[in-house]
Amino acid sequence: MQPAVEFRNISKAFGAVQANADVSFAIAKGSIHGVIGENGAGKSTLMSILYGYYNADSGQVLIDGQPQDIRTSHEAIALGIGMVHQHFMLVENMTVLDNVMLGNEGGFKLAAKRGAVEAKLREICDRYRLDVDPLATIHDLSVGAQQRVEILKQIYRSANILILDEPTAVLTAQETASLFEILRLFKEQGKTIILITHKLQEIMEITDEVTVMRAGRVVGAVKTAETSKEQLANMMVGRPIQSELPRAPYNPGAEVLKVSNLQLQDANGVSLLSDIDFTLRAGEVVAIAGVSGNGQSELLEILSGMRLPTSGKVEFVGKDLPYTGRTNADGLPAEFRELGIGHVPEDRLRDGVIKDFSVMQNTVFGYQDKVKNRWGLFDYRKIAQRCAHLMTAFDVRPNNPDLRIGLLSGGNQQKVVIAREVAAKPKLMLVGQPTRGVDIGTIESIHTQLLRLRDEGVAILLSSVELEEVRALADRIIVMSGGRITGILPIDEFDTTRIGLLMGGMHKH
Amino acid sequence: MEDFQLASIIVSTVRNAPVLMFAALAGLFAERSGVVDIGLEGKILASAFASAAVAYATQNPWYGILAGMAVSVALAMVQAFVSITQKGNQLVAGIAINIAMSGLTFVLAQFFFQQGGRTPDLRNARLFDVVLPGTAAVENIPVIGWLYGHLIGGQSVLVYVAFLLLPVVHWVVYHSRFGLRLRACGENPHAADAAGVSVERTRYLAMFVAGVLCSFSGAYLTLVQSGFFLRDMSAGAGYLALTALVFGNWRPLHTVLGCLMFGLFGAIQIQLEGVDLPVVGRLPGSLIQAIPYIVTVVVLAGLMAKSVAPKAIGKPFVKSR
Amino acid sequence: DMAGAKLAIVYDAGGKFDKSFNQSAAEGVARFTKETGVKVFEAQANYDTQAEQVLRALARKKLQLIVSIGFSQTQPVQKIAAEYPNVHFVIIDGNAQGKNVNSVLFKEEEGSYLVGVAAAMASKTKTISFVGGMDIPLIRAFACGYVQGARAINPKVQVLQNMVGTTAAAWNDPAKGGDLARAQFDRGSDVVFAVAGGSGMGTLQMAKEKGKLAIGVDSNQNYLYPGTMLTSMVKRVDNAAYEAFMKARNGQFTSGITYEGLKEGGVDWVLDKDNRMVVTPEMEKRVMSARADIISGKIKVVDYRAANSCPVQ
Amino acid sequence: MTKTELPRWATGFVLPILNLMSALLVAGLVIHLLGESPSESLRILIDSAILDPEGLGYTLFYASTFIFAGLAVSIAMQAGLFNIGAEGQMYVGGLGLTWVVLALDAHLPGILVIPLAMIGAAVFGALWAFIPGYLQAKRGSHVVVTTIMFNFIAASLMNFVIVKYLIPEGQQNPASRVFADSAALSLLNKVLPVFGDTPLNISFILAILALVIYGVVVWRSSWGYQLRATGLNAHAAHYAGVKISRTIIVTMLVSGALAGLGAVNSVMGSTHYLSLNFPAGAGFVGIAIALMGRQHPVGIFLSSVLFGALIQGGFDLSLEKPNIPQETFIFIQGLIILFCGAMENFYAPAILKLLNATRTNKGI
Ligand SMILES: Nc1ncnc2c1ncn2[C@@H]1O[C@H](COP(=O)(O)OP(=O)(O)OP(=O)(O)O)[C@@H](O)[C@H]1O
Ligand SMILES: Nc1ncnc2c1ncn2[C@@H]1O[C@H](COP(=O)(O)OP(=O)(O)OP(=O)(O)O)[C@@H](O)[C@H]1O
Ligand SMILES: [Mg+2]
Ligand SMILES: [Mg+2]
Repeated sequence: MQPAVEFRNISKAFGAVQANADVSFAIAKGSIHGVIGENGAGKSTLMSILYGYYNADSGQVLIDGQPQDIRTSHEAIALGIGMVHQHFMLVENMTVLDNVMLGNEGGFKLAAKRGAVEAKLREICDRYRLDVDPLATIHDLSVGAQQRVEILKQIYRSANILILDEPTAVLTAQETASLFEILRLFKEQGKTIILITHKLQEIMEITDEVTVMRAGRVVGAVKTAETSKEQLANMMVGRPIQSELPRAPYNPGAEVLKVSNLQLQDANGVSLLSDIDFTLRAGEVVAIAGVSGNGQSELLEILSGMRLPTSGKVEFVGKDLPYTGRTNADGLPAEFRELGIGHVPEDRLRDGVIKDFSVMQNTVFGYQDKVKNRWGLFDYRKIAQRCAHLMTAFDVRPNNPDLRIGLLSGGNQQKVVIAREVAAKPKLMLVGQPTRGVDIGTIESIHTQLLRLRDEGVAILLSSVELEEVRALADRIIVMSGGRITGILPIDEFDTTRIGLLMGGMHKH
Repeated sequence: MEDFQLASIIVSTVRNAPVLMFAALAGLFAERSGVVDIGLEGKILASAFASAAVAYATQNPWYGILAGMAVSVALAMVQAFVSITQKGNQLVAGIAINIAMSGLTFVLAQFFFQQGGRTPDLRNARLFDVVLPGTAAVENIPVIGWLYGHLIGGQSVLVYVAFLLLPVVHWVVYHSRFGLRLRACGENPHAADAAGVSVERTRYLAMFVAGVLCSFSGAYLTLVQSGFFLRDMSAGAGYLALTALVFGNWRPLHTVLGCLMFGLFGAIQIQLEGVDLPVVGRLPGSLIQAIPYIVTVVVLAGLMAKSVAPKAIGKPFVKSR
Repeated sequence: DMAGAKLAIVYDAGGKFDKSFNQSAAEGVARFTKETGVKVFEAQANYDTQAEQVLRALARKKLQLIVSIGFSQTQPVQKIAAEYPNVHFVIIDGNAQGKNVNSVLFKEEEGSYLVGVAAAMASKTKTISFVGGMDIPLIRAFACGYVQGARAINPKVQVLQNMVGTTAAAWNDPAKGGDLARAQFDRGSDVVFAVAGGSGMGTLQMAKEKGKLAIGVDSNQNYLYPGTMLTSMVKRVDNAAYEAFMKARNGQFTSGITYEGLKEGGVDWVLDKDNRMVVTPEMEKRVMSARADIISGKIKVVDYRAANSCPVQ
Repeated sequence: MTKTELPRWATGFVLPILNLMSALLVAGLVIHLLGESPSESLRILIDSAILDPEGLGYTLFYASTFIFAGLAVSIAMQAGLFNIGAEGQMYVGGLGLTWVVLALDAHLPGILVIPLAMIGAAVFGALWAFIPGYLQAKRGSHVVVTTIMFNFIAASLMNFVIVKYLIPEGQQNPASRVFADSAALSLLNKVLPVFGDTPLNISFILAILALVIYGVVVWRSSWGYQLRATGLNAHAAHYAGVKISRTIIVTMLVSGALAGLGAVNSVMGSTHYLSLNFPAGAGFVGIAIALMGRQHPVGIFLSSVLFGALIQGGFDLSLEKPNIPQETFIFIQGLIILFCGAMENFYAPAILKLLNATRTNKGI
């Protein structure tokens, strides 16, 4: 049988970066094909070429055995190709319905078709058990729901070849499970699916075949049934990955953080956080588990000074954090940083870095007042030296301080952020989703750094939707649901089902 | 007497607004597609000149309108080429066009007509006001006569076009395929692109529409309002239109209301000059001139919700991180 | 180029073809050149600094006489004249000091008085109006003379006044000029006096459209809309420029201030074939007698600029 | 391997030159249509704006004002604010300056009056920018719109103040009285007589100084860093502890102050009195300069000089060739902004091709 998709000698360069080099492989019709590789290996680029978003410098794409010159997404769509991008491609201020119709309106008058499309969407949602309201506006939807809209779009367009670029990075376990249900259904219908993910577990669970990429090239292709997680990891990173990281015995020190009765309401009086009480001690990692959107982000934002609580008290090394008497949080993060609170924000591109600054400039981001001399000026030589040092210590690739950080892969951007926050020697480190979209090699290195920090006596408050990550790092676990703490348990009591229940809102007894 | 002045204010408002309305709605298309159109001023001026020059040469205002349209569209396409194809800075492109047209219209007018950058009087080549049938019959009936003969009737064709444009634009923007694509390209061009919409094509089309609409603004200035072209006669109308657009949050109805507000305050200001007001007494004329602008600032600062621009506005669509 | 020229004229930002007093001056130059065959070098200065620059460049060429048009050149003329005492300067419409400077000032208030008389007599509603370009003393002087004339006919006559704007654009906004006139007509005015450069063109046109009367300014604008042009208040800048060059040619340059009023023929009203039909014999009689009284000194028209105020509103 | 990006010398030097040439080519076409010789016109232009020392003096004189205007727009742009109000801020700055001079020039020596007047200009300019800045920071009103409005309001206000309070009795010209000599800035021709009788004055030196300070502050200082961070990503800047509202307000104050200082050159350096509409569009030229000069000190300097040269050269050309009115140069300014500022990469693909071709020919 003809392969559904075949890449022949695809090469693509961005400036000096060779994103794809002579890539060739085929994807069987009606199969689920995994593509894995480190950050920056060129997976997304390759898929973008297939989808007509980028044009290859050389090489050929064949669809159903026919060479195709796909120059725009329009042409890809016409060939039955659909793509769910790593970053959602949705117009935020439009409804689901309009997003689905966009590019596929079926006539100049929208009204003529709107009703029919809406009915069809409801039917699809029923059939695939997708919980999406076609008339909801995108920016009101949770990340998981937005993901479902992307899928909905593809189903509606009856794409035959579906590309999913890290679809599970932002999903909960349940959401991932139901996504996989749908993918299996697709497969049954004879559709071809290409799945990019950093989670080897998922590869093992659902794919038929896997292609491994490194530095723009294909470095391996195996049948899933004939391989193992360890072997894949080895192929990806070029070395074995430690499954269990070494850590010193749990030996917490003095209390660093004491959160009492913290409340947060939004401008409309809707409660986002209620009755948050917990403590955190030096040398311990407390992980907040929970489905995203249950108040974790807001909690970290309050503790880092980016946002004011409505009421409540936070003691940091014995002193109250200065929330009271303020009308806004302007400049508060700087004060908190000064006190010794480091913060790795969960959305690095929105908060953590300035895309258009160089790596070097980003290594002083947030600490700009610390590196100036008495004239208020920067000593760039010193900053460069420090940056070079950090980049080596945290293995940031490529090791070029003058590169625009936007050009780095997500994992490497994350390493820069962590390096910067660690270098400031905080007493308390707030870490939001540290490994979202990050490859396993990098996850290992980030986890190692965080554990070393813990062992040095830093208190770490981590929020993560990955239970794997929580298990690997935490000493204690806080579960949040609906803006409340539904349970606090020590790591020895880690139990996926119980945590799942707590995450679902089952209150502590 | 009081009523009479109110009538005068209303008529002034209705007659002043079209210049801004055409331009603001033109800007709405451009900006909704993601292209900042600070070049409205230049397009108004250029089409005003072209309309006047051609209307004079042919003694036919309709040819004038066509010429204005051609020139305005040509400029819009230059802007589009720079902003979309060349991915250049859209503000620079717009400002360049404004400056270039301020110079070029003068030079050409001077070259062709030797009247100091002015075209000759159009006289009969102007667009005259439409007199509705039966105006004379109702003329003497109070209120109705005025309403029928001087507000609803007695306006130029272009005034009707301007007001009819509002529902049309509203429909196109919110209820047509083009409008959907337009809004998507201005909000998230990457999403539009991924959905198979050509961002470039949509933006070019939007700029084309902007060029056409903007030309009416220029034509209105010369063919309806003044009857000749004079250097720099757009006198900031393009910038005011842009303000109305921001004021109206890039929505057709609100934008048009913004234009009417400018027209209204202009009209009120005329009536205030030389009148003794309670409390403040007689305001000096030059300060009265500032009233519409002060009101705009106050309204923007106080009453209006924050206006939110289309997210992708001003950014060239580049497929890159 | 300026080779061999001994005489020069510098227009202000309005430019030689402004349909207003620069153009009028240019006509004077043309007449002078035609009659004498002597060339006059022409230049234009768009800002104050440029005025200095061009005056200095000309003065350095040891010209005999430089005529500057417009009050905006007042200070530059004064400054450059002091630097080049051997060159003669004439400033028209401005008052500059210097032993080698002749300032020509018009008594706009006298001409305006006459058209004010005509307007008040022509008005049936006893409401007349005034459209000015920018709120500056010169324009106020026109307005003030106009009101004085009108009130002399009927102390109860109401005079509506509007200015087009506060920037240079105020002289180039015919749409606004027309709109102001329309609002004034709506408020009862039936005669409007437009002193607003290019913007005034809109005013005159609106009067024609609405069938009201309008009064032109600076040059004779009656021909524009015969039938609705009541008259024009002319300001003979052309004569002033012509005479300045003529005197220079004859070696009769005199420094100090020259006032150009009705008596000197510097300002006047116009009665010609284009407005004959709207000017009644009685109107003509009254205007002519006021004219004679001003010339004889029997009527003293107050100049707004003397104390920056007007005795009547 | 083929190159996909141009080397620095090409983007920094070759492209701008090619773009400038293109603009001049179009301009030449128009001049030809006007019936004059483009090459001769260009010669006159260059002669009188650059080669002739006195002309150069005028060019740099105009450039001094433009540099301040360009800096005012640039610094706001660095913080993501589009300040269209430099014109109004300069105008009102002129009032601050004049106010100080009129009050003090009879009593104090120049050495005191001049710096105080400069402060007056800066303070008034800053105040005029404060309200738009404040409204942007606290109320979210678009600074683009409010500064446009404030230009109009400034025009009304200045008209009112000048006509009502500043015109000396009996004067026609709506302008303040002439300042005492003590308040006149020193002309550079005192030290450099080659500039001849030009108003080029120490403002030029100040402008250069301002450029340097601007460069240092924006790229070397912590404040500049926060400013740029705010402009690029306000979310992230907040995370980094930047006080966004304060940064916006302070930036607008600085921007307004710079625009206000633009008044010093023309009012205190040349005319020595405050007149109606004295900025004559310099504030708007500042926008063009900031955009064309990419908000970089060197770029701002070069584009300011270019615009100064066009004004000076265009003026001389219009004297020699009455067929080419000064307005032609407004058109040419627009063309240059278009080609150099917005289509800067127009020739890049062609040059890249050329480079790659020669590279392969050489067998590299
Ligand atoms: N538009 C672009 N401009 C410049 N460089 C780019 C661009 N897109 C990708 N790159 C670079 O190309 C390389 C491959 O990137 P790509 O996004 O394909 O990697 P990936 O395998 O999808 O990584 P990740 O797992 O982080 O998503 C990286 O080095 C990246 O920095
Ligand atoms: N990729 C595109 N981007 C923007 N506009 C487009 C694109 N393709 C087509 N159009 C415009 O859409 C209209 C219809 O063209 P066409 O039928 O090819 O589109 P389509 O995507 O098939 O739409 P539909 O199937 O909804 O009718 C035309 O006005 C065309 O200019
Ligand atoms: Mg990727
Ligand atoms: Mg179709």
